[in-house]
Amino acid sequence: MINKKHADLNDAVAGIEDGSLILIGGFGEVGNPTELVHALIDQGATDLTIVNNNAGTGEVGLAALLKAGRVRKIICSYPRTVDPHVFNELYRANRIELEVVPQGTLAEKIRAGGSGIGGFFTRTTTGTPLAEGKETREYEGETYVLEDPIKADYALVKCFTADRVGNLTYYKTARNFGPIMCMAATTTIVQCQHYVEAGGIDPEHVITPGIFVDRIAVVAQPMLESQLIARGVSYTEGDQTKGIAL
Amino acid sequence: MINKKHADLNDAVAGIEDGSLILIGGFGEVGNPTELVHALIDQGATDLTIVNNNAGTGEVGLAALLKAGRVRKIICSYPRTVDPHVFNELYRANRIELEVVPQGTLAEKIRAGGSGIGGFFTRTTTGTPLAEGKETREYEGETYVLEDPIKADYALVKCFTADRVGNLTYYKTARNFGPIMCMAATTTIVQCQHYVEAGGIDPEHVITPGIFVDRIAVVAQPMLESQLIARGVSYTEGDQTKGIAL
Amino acid sequence: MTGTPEKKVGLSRNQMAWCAAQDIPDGSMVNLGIGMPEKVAEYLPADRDVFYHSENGILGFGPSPAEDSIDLELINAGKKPITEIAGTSYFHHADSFAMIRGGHIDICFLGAMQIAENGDLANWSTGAADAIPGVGGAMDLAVGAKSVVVLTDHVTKKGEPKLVERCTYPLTGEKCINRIYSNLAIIDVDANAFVVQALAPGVTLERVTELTAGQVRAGDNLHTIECPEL
Amino acid sequence: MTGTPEKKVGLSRNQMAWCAAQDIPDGSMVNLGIGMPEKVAEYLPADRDVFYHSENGILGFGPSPAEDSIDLELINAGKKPITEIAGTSYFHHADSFAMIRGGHIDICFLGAMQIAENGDLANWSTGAADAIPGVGGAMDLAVGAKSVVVLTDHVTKKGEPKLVERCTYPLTGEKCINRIYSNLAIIDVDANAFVVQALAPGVTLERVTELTAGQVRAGDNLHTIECPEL
Repeated sequence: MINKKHADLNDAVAGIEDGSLILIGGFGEVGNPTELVHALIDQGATDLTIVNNNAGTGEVGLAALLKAGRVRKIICSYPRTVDPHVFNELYRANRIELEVVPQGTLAEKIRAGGSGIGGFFTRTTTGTPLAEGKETREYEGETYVLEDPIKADYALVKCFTADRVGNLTYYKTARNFGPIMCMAATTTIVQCQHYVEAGGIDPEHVITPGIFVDRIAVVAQPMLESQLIARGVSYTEGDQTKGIAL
Repeated sequence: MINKKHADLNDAVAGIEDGSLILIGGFGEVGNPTELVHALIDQGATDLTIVNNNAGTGEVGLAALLKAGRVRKIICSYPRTVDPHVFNELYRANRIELEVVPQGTLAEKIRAGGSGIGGFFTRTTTGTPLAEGKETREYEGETYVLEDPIKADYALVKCFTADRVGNLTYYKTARNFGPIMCMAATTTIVQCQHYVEAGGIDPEHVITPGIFVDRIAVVAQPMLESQLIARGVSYTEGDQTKGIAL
Repeated sequence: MTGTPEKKVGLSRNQMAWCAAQDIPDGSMVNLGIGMPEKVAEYLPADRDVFYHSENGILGFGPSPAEDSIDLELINAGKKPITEIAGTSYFHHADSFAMIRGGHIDICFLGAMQIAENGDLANWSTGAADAIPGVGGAMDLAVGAKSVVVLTDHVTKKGEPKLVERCTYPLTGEKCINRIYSNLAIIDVDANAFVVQALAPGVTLERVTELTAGQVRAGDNLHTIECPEL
Repeated sequence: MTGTPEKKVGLSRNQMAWCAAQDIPDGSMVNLGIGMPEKVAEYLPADRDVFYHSENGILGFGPSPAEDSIDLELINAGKKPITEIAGTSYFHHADSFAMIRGGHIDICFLGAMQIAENGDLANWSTGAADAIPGVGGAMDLAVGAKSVVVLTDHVTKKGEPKLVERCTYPLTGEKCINRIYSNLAIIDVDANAFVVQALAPGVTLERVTELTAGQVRAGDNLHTIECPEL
């Protein structure tokens, strides 16, 4: 029987290899799979390339992963969000590589990766430094830039409700990158707030069909980064098992 | 106040110009906006290019539009569906142009057209006659073919529920091409089975956001082609107002 | 190779579908093509939990409904009525073919007119001048599914080989076929040969070779198919 | 052009937002950028039904909620809390930017560091060697929205022109700006000139020309802005 639910967060992130390319959902703090990222810190994989819209806040979630020295490169649209001091320090010390991609192109590259599209032309970045060195082509008198897809080893995504076969729904603007990141990874790992039996989500209301999901861990009361930061949390390896951050 | 609901089908299709490129939803008979197509026959636009997965059945809906001599060219993945005699006769008499596009490429071309993508590479058709003359490129050792987007003047789409501002839901496998066709037309015209006030569709359950929809006509009891054919209907101009096909 | 008409030998169409069904791993996402492949679901072993995908926009569906509970707007790619199951989801065509092209479908079953020893598939057109072309989703499935499997009679109604050195009909996809279930044998396509893994009862490797127009060799574990009467 | 610091003249920031709001047609789909553009919604005339789009995945939203009804997971692109209205819809990032790039957004309001007389926009980076780059959705909005409108002070804090002959900062988009609401004037960008359509009370065309580093000309119907105290 198909059953994608794993025993816990640690089980769900087991086996992530050093050097992996990992998509992490979220826009600002909304939709970030913070508990999965903490489990990834404990799991120990390093030399990672991370795709996220931002580059982490405070010293929790993605910022904590950066602080733990696990990230070689980050691909994002906007690293300067609320309190990005961990990223800033690593970047200024040349200890992390940064690739800035416009937000819509980032989304489209991920969607292309998940959809078997080899590359696509977009007007976005034409005439800007981000188009330098890229192939271009004219469509209807406008210059378009060729962009490659992003295909990942893993995706870490936060959803609202998941069923046994991996069908997902999201909560309001926390949907953001979740559905497309689920599509673009060899192994997609989600944390859900609510877990239901197959059939517990109306087939018309499924946002991510189960085919795009591999592993599910239940986090019934996920925390937002701002809530952790307000409690003074600075996540370091093993805190999760000590119950500090959860 | 935004109000996309039109008085009736005729009002909804008013102004469609000769020579237009029109997307028509549906897979087989499911999801076909048959009543809108009949209104288009009465409206009179001709020299049309039609995009639909198939090429019409019997002498109703799209087949009736073909029979009325209004279609210069059809772009589809599979013209040979149930009883395609109208298309077959026109095609054999060289009175209609046919462009066959694989179903997934057809969907992706429409999605690209609606998404501001200039062109995309796909492995589909590599090594086949449908790739002849098309530019190719290697990705990870595989050959991909460059495909252009489809941008349309009009889309005719059948949905289940529509609200005042154009948010839509669909019914089961009648969703098929609807959501992407709504995206890819300058003017998107939908027929809905149920019409509700704004807010009548849960924001999490909206499939097509209202931004992609321009005009709505209510057809509370739409007919499937097979039902019309079983009644012996062969639609000709003006039947609608005579109450024959509706 | 022979053009002589002969009595049908080997597996029945139901038995071919049964053989294919036995080899579907538990938990697979499976696209069933139109025609003979649709039979495969009927013979899926009870211990397998498999989700069927249909390219018109549904994942997870059950068999045809009873006559009195048909929903005409709930159909598969063969335009036949199907049913919802626990875990069904609906989606639009672009997402459906993202599943296919993006490599998310584990197995797809297709019919074939010709399969070449390098894995090329022809199944959409004879290339005849007066034929009305139509390809549907076959080209997307051929390149996209992780494993592309053909169910086919080994020879045409006229007795001509369908397994050939090079396809003469227009291609559906290049080097895309992984496995063939014919009425004579179960055959893997391995770069440049048809590798016979199992033979229908009463069928010899020599007979398969005779009825095949490309390179044939025996698999390491060549055996006879054990299959119920169907 | 002058570098002399002077008392703030012309419109207040609230008045600039008010002016921009008066010109939004009924029924528009509007993307409000982060910062000053967020103020525009506050001054929308009561007779206009406008849907706001935020690129993080929502169409149709209302103002900030009361402190006690904030939902931290319902935010706009500026990461500020917003509210649902009748007709709200949610969607993922690829669909959200399909709306933007696909030309479905009628108007977007952006901030600017420099605007060139040909419509080029620079608003994401000074190009300084030690700056940490970050672009967000601005480049997509610049190419995608049907009308791209800038709200900006006419000169920098140091008194340097922001409306220039050619941008010296790295571009956000080429020839993309249609209109500018500055504290001094409402200006259309017409191929190769800044066309002044309306002047803030007490501001002359000569003064605008002086504080602009590109071609300036008067529109056919140049008039003085009538705007409430805000």
